[in-house]
This record gives sequence, C-alpha cells and structure tokens, in this order.
Amino acid sequence: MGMILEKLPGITKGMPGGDLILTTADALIDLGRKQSLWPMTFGLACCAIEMMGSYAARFDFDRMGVIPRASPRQADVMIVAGTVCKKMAEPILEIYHQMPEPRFVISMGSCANCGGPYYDSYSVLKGVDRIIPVDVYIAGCPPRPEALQYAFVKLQEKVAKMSLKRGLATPQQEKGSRDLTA
Amino acid sequence: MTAPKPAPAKAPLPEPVLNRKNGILMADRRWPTDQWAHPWSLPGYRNGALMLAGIILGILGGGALIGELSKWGDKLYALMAAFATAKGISTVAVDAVWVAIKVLIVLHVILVNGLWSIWWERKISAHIQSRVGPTYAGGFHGWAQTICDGIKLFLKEDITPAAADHWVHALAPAIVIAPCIAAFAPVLFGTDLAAARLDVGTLYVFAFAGISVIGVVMAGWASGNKYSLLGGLRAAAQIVSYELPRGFSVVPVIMFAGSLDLSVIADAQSGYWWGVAPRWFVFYPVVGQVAFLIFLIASIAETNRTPFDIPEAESELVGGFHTEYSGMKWSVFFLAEYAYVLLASFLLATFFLGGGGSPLPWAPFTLVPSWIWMLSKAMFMMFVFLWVRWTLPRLRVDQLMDFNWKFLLPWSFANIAVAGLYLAFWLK
Amino acid sequence: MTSEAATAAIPALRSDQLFVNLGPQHPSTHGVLRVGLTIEGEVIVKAVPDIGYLHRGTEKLAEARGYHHCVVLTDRWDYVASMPNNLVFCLAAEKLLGVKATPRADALRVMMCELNRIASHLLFVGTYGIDIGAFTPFLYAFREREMILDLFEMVCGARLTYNYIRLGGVMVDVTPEWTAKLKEFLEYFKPKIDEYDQLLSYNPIFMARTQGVGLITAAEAVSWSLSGPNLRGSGVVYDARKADPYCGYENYDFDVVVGKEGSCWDRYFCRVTEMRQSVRIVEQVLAKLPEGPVMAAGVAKIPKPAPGEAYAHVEAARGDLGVHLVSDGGVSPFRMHVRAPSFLNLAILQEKLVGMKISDVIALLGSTDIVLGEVDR
Amino acid sequence: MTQDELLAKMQKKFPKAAKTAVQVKDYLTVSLPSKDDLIPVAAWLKKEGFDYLDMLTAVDYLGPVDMKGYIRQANFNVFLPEGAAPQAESAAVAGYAYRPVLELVWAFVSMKDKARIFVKLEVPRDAARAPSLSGLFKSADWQEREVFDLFGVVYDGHPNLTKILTPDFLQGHPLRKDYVHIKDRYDE
Repeated sequence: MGMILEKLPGITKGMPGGDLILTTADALIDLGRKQSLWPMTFGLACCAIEMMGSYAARFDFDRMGVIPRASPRQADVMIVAGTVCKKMAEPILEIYHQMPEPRFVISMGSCANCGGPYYDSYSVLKGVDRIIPVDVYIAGCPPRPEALQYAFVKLQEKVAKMSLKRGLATPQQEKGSRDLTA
Repeated sequence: MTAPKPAPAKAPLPEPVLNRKNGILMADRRWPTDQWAHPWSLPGYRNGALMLAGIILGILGGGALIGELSKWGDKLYALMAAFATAKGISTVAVDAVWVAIKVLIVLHVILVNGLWSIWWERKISAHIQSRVGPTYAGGFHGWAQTICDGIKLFLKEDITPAAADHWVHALAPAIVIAPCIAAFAPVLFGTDLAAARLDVGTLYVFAFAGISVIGVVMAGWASGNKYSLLGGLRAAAQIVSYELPRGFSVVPVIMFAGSLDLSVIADAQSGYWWGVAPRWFVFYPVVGQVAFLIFLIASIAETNRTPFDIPEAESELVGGFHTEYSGMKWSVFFLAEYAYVLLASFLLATFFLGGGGSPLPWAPFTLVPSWIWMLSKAMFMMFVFLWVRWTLPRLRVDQLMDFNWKFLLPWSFANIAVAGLYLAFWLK
Repeated sequence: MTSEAATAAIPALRSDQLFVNLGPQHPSTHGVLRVGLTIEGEVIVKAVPDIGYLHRGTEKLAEARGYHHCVVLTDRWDYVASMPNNLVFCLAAEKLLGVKATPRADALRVMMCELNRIASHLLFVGTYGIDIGAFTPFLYAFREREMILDLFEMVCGARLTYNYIRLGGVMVDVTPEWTAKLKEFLEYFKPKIDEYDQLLSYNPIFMARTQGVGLITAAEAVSWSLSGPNLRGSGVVYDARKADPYCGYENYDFDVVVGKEGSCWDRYFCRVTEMRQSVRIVEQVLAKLPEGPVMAAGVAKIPKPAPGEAYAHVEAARGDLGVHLVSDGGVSPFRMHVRAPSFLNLAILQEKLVGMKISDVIALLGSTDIVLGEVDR
Repeated sequence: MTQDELLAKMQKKFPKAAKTAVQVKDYLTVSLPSKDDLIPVAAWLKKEGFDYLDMLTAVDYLGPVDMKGYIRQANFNVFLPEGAAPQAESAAVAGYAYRPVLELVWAFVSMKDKARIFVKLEVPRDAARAPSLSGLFKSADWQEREVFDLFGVVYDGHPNLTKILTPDFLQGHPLRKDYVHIKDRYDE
C-alpha cells in the first residue's frame, strides 16, 4: 500500500485533476496519522510519573487518540521522559530503530533536552538529540501534563504538514536530520 | 579609530493583539471549558454528528433491506436460476453468485463490527475508569477514531524481524482470521436469517473456532522473539484446554433442542411459560444458568481477554505473540480478536437467549423484526465481555489451567447429567 | 524410574534453558531495571538484576554544589515521594549547622511528608493493579493522587519535585484556605480507601495472585536489611518514626502497621493500611498546628558548617531513607552518602526469584515498590 | 542502653576499639585500628542484637574535589557576563586534617533497644582492601559492590565483586576526590 502511494505523485502529474487527488490523499492520510499517535510506554525518571499522570483520569490523553503501546513495533511516537544516562543510550538507540517508519520522538523534560540539573555529571548524556533525531522538545523539570499535551498538539501540526510529494518522509527526515546510525 | 556605528534603529515591537474588541476583553470562545459548555454550537461537532447519523442510518437501512429480502430468498434464487437457464448459463454459476452475495454480506458484518466494537470498547473502558474516551477524532465523540487508526496502521512500515521465519511470520495473521470468517457461515442473524443452513451448525462453528490456535502458535514461534514464543505457547495451552468446557457446556442446549442446527435451536426456544416468561434455555432452572456461565467464561478465555489474557499480558510479556507485528499485520490480529468476540456473543444469543425471538409476547415487542432482537442480545453479550475485561485482574497460567481442568470441566459434565434427568422426567 | 530420570534419559526431551531479558524498557519494571532471567519453560532458574541505567552520580555532584543547591538534587532521588528526600538532607545539614527548625516548620514538615506518603502509596496501588492485570484501579488511585498534587501545587507551586523543605524550616507558610481544602480532601479520602479494599485487596483473583507469593521471612528481611512496608510486611516491627522520632513525631499517636507472613499481599495491605495511619497523623497535626515563623533565623546565604559528620534518617514512603553528611568546613558538603531503601529492597530479588513463575516475578517486583531514581541515585 | 554503656561493654570485649574524635552527631562512633578485627567486631555486634546492617559507605579524605572530574565548560553559569571569573571552585579549608586515606563506614542498628553504632576503618588509598561482611549480612553484597564501583575498595571474600552502577566503558572510580573524567563517545 505504501508503495502505491509513493507512485501516486508520479501518476497524478500528468492527469488534469492530479493535484486535487494528491491534496485530498494528503489530507486523509495526515488526518489518520494525526488522530492516532500511539506513544510507547518508555519512562526513565520523574517525567515518567508525569507521563503516567497524563494518561490518567484528569488529563486523559485517550481523547486525542493516544494510547500507550508496550511494544516498539506498534508505536509511532517515542516519548523520552527522563534522564538519559550513558548506560541507557545503547538500548534507546536499539528501540528507536525497532520502531516502524513514520516515527517521531518527543524529548520530555530538561534532562532529555540537554542534561538538565545533571549538566556536569559524568554519567549523563547531555540531551537525547545527540543520538536520535527529536521532533518536539518540552521544557520543564518535570513538565506539566498540559505541556506534554501541547507537545502532542504541536506534533499533530507537524504530522499534518507531511505530504506525498515529499515521499511520506517525516519533517525531521526531510531536513536530513543527523541520525548517527541510520 | 572610527566611532562605533550606532545600532540600527530596530522596528518597534508590534502592539500585542489582545483579544479585545472596542476595549472589552472578548470572552475567548475557543477556551476549552467554554467550547464544550454548549458543544452543539460548534461546526465540527454538528458535522460529526450528521456524518455519524448518516452512517448509522445507512447500516440500519442495509440491514433492514437484507432482513426483508431474506424472506423471499428462495423466490430470488428461483428467479436467478430461471434467468440463468434462459440465458444458457450453468446452474453452478448461479450457485457461485448466490454464495458470493451471502459471503460478502457476512464479511461486511465482521468488518463493520471491527470498526464499531473497537471504538465502543475504548469508550466503555474510558467511562468505567472515570475518564472520557476518544472525543476529537470525528468531531462528534470520536466516532472516527477507529477509521483514523485504520488509515495510520495501513500506512505503517511493515517490519519482518531478521530473526523471523519470513513465510510463517507473514502467514500467521491469515490463519488466525480466516477460520473465524468461515465460522460465521451457520451463525444466525435473525429467525432463519443465516448465510448457510447447516444441520451440523454447532459442530461446524466449534471446529473452525479451534483452528485459530495454529495461527497464534505460528505467530509466537515465527517472530523470533522470546516473549512472543512464551506468549504463543501459553495461548496454545489456554485455547486448546478451554475448547472442552466450551463444547460440553453446549451439550445440554443441543439435548433440549434435539438437533445441532442453529435455527432449530433458536426455534426450540420460542413460546412462553405461563404466557409471560420466554422459554429461553438460560431460564431453565439450574441447567440453563450453569451452562450459560460456563460457556461465557470459556468464550472469554477462548478470545484471550482478561482475566484470561495471559498470551498478550501487557505487563508480563510486553505484547505476547503479536509483539513483533506492526502495521497491517498487527491490525489483522486486533480485528480477529473482535471478530471472535462477535462470534461468541452471537452464539451466546442463539444458544441461551432465544436468538430472534422477542422476550415478551405482547404486540409492540413482537412487531420488532427478529434481526433487531438478535443484534441487541449480541451487543448486550459483547458489553458483558468488555465489562469483565476492565474490572477483573489477570489469572496466573497454572491457576488458569487448574480452574479449567478441575472446575469448569467437571461442572459441565455434571450439568449434562442433570440435563439428562430433565429430559427423562420433565421435558418428556 | 522418576519422571526427571525419564526425561534425562531421552536427550531430545531435555528442555534447554532460555535467557530472557526483562529489559530496561518493560511496562512493569517501574523504570529502567533490567533483570536477566534464565528460564526453563515457565519457571525461573537464575535471575541477575542489572541496575545503573539511571545512575546520575548525584553523590559526586553534591560535592560541587552549595548546601542550598543540594536540596534541589534531593528531589530527584525518590521522585514519587520527594518531600522526605528534602527533609532528610535538611535534618542532616541542620545537625551540622546546629540550627533547630521552628515548631510550626516541624509540624508542616510532618504534614507534607505524610501527604506525600499517601500520594506515593496511591501510585503504588495503581501500578500494582496494572502489574496484576487490573487496569481500572490505576485510574481511581490517580484521581485521588491528583487532588493531593493540587494541594502541593497550592503550597509550593510544583507537582512532583517540590523543593519545599529548606535548611532551617520550610519555604512558605500555609494559607487558611489551604487548610480548609486539606480538611475537605481528608473527609473525601477516608471512604475511598475502603473502596480500594473492596475493588482490589479482597478481590479473589488478586488474592490468588498475591497471597503466598514471594514469601520473605523476618530473618531474611533483616539480613537483606529491607525497610519500610517490605520489612513490616514480614512481621518485623521497626518504623523510623517510632524508633528514632524526628520533627515531633513522638507527640502524634499512630500505630505501626505490621503484616503476617511477608507475602506480596501483606506488603500491599501494609501500604494501604498505612494510608489510613497517615490520614490520622495529618488530622492530629492540623488540630494542633502551632503558630510562629516557618523559617529559623541564622541560616546563612552560603552556609559553611563546622567540620564534622552527621547522619539523619527518615521513614520515607519506600523505607528508611538516610543521609550521611561529612563537612570539612567548606562551601559544599565534603561527602554526602544516601542510604536508599529501594537499593536494598531490590537486592533481595536475585535470591527470591529463583523457582518462581514469570507472572510471580512481576508480582514480587511490583510489591517491593522500588523507584529507580533512588536505586541508582 | 545509652552510648556509654554500649562503649564500655564493647571496650571490655575489644580494648583496641577506640571512640573516635569526630563523633557522628548524637550517635556512638567507634574506629577499628586494623582490618583484621572487623569480622570479630561485626560478629559480636550481631550477637549483641545489632543484627541490622543499616548502611555501608566510604569517605575519601584526600582533599577538595578535583574539578576535572566534572564535565563543565569554562564558565557554565549562563547569567555571568562573558569573560567573568568562573564560579568559585571548592577551595581547601585551612586547618582541616586532609589525609590520603579512604575511611570505610558501617552502621549497625539494634531494633530491640533502638540503638545505632557507627564503625569506622581507615584504609590506604592505593591498595584499598577490606574483609567482606556478605557472610554475616546479605545486604552487604550490593553495598560493597557499590563502594567498589565508586571508590575502588576491594572486599576480600565477596561472591562477585563487579561494577554495579557506572556504565561499563567508564574508567576510574568517580567518587574519589582525584577522579578525572575521560571523555567518551557520548561527550563530544
């Protein structure tokens, strides 16, 4: 199915109403992807408790179609919630590469953004974007569940801008993001 | 030494546009609490409601059309046969077309059910857990959530893990869902509204329902992942051992109805005791309730749902046998689970709740067409499935096996014995 | 010929062992803990817990921070209940500085720690329900926990890392409407604990899954030096609030909750009953809340305590949390060692897991209620 | 049982165990002259009711901490203006008895009569060896591995003395005062 869609821009180039088909296909695909972003239960430290709080009753994320999935194979978004230590960097990379293709990363909390309160520690990675491309950063230590929700809204806007002409690549990959081991 | 250049005059910052009209701060209609205070004024909400209403009317209309046309099923077939012979086409072609129509109708029941029950489960589980299920997906209470999930899963990258055995990995989902679709052939959708009227209906259904365990084990073994191997083996043990009580709990129903044919079983439950209580098998004093409960528990175990969801226990085996599946292959597993739940609820409605028959003999109830009664009973049983899932914790593997072999099976044998006594003395 | 001999006789039937990684990314390991399980069929033959995936080296960082800055680091040890972390560091530093917190500050400290214990046990009830397979209690427990977090937010502005207890007292005083809201919460919360009992504690499947599973005898608990509900679950009566009272715990009456046989259910039930005791303590503190300032005078902006050593320990939600502070008279602590209860509660796994089934591994791991921030520090 | 009774009882049994000059605030602290009498003292304490090994740690008295052990740019404080003098380093305090020695600390608790005693043992920094208490107390197993990992103290008789907290590729023992951090691939 993905293969047919990759050929669609080429096919519709010559047809009279070609662009109309492309834009409607884009709109439908992006709507589908936007409304069902499935994160992976991947809590590292204190931000994980806030993430659990956001799946709970008051900040219910199921409203936006966000259900936490246990296995990386079925997840679209990886929320890196907490301090990324050097010993944990290896498993994170492995899990990132197990996720199927249109995947996104939300770096939650100042520890994941740039090392946070552990800026000078010998065993903390100064920001998860040193090993995997990050789509949305959330400031705060730990950021409030509303901030995580706003990050999902921002991610949805980013997903809505993906289009077939650019070959279903995620916005991050279009900019040729630095994926060390891609 | 030239004097440092004066800093370029920066353009003054634009005046912040406050939400102010002629001086008064406008109550921002976009604030969520206001927005959902009176939702009907929202365009998205109204359009969503209209779309949903259109879809529901379409499905009900289609159902009613098929319900009515099925009454003249034989005449239609005769008409087609006559037309075919006039044109010189062989009757085999007519049969093929006739069967194709029925298969398409039943297949659509299963697929539409997939859409409906996944959304329904997420809404019910949310309201049980004092939260609000998907609301933004289709504008009106998130009705399009499953469609969005479907579109996204359709376009996910299809990963086959390197350590996996390619063919077995790709074939497993097919083997899980194919028997379930085939098992829907004799299932009753209303009084004598079934795709195929088999006189060995019950046996046929249980035979096909048993094949899916091969697919699950294939998925478990072929994924090359230790967790899915464990999940696959657990699933095999569980499904095979719960086939027995499920089969034996239906034997009293067959003894009372006198035949394996589902429609005969449904008709055997028509009529009313003392003019009020419907003669459903579930209301037979002791035998009915015990058989109903054993069949319900065994069906829950058969469809791998909590409290028997050991194969895909999220907290232990990460994802169970479908850990390594992504995108469309995984959603086939997901669809198969809900198809089996639908199959189980239709069987429960047919065996124990007098499928198609109306619970009260008076006028307004009997005028309701039989397929609406059948659908409402099946949906009620599906609600019980969902309700059990979100309240009970999970059993351990050996407890689950002990419960089956040491509790369910002996009770189903005792139930058959008591049913025999009923036949000998009461139902002569 | 016994069955084992029979299977051994036929080599093809001998089941080889499987090495399974209860990996660093696993829904029910409460964070990043890896347990290398060697299993045979469903039974575990060998278990090697592997920690350090969240080791941030806070003990090394404390040696480069001022005393006031270290209080920020303490919030991130046991991030589920971080009030006791602040308290234990401040008690040790106050012993070095020779400063005594004001009576009102002591009462506020006790109240905040007990509220935080309730919030932490609520999170435990929720996640333990998910480990055993019941998804719904998680949502109910988090509904109450959000109310407590609202109270904390009213007082100190943060939901999780409060930084509320400072050297010499408490950050800010408590407003009258805060105490009114607290009373209202306590009235609302008491019947809720019975609801958890009915929903989870006395649920037959839950009891079947947890009673008689992961038995830890009193001698083993003492030898592995467990602490908190894990120790009391095995019947040992030891509570730092009674043994070594601090901040005025001696003039509140509450009883120490003790389990009987040290099974997963006993540890779970100790925590649920402890919530009731904490509600009793908070009510008594509210009743006789002393007046006066909340911050002791005489704490310098950059404190330089006299050279010496101090050890303070507190009954945190997970056990007996202690801090050993050594000062050489300089700006920053010369050495700060954290006696983390979860680090010791986790060590017993390598011996207890052998011979259990996989579902019981999750049950036992959940019942010890460890938090990885505290294990790895 | 007050501290003095406990000290008296202990000195009757072990005359060499002296009360240390620097006491841990309001707890009894005893120091042992050599590492051979650690096991007898621990065994005796266990019989006396101190059967709960509460804490096991080490302190490095070499001198103020070396700033190269941290990954810090020259001026990490963003609020200081460009070129300002970096934040005050942790300077040595005049008159404090720094000595090149690792001091191992054990804390035993007796739950019956709510008493706590700290036992100290000074060990040379380079060949830091000490007998392992994992025979008497099972909880010593992980705590000794942690002190080995962060300080480099080798405990004789420990079942498996390996790294527990720091990542495998980290050389050196971080909590030593003279630890210098070697940049690895995650630091560039």
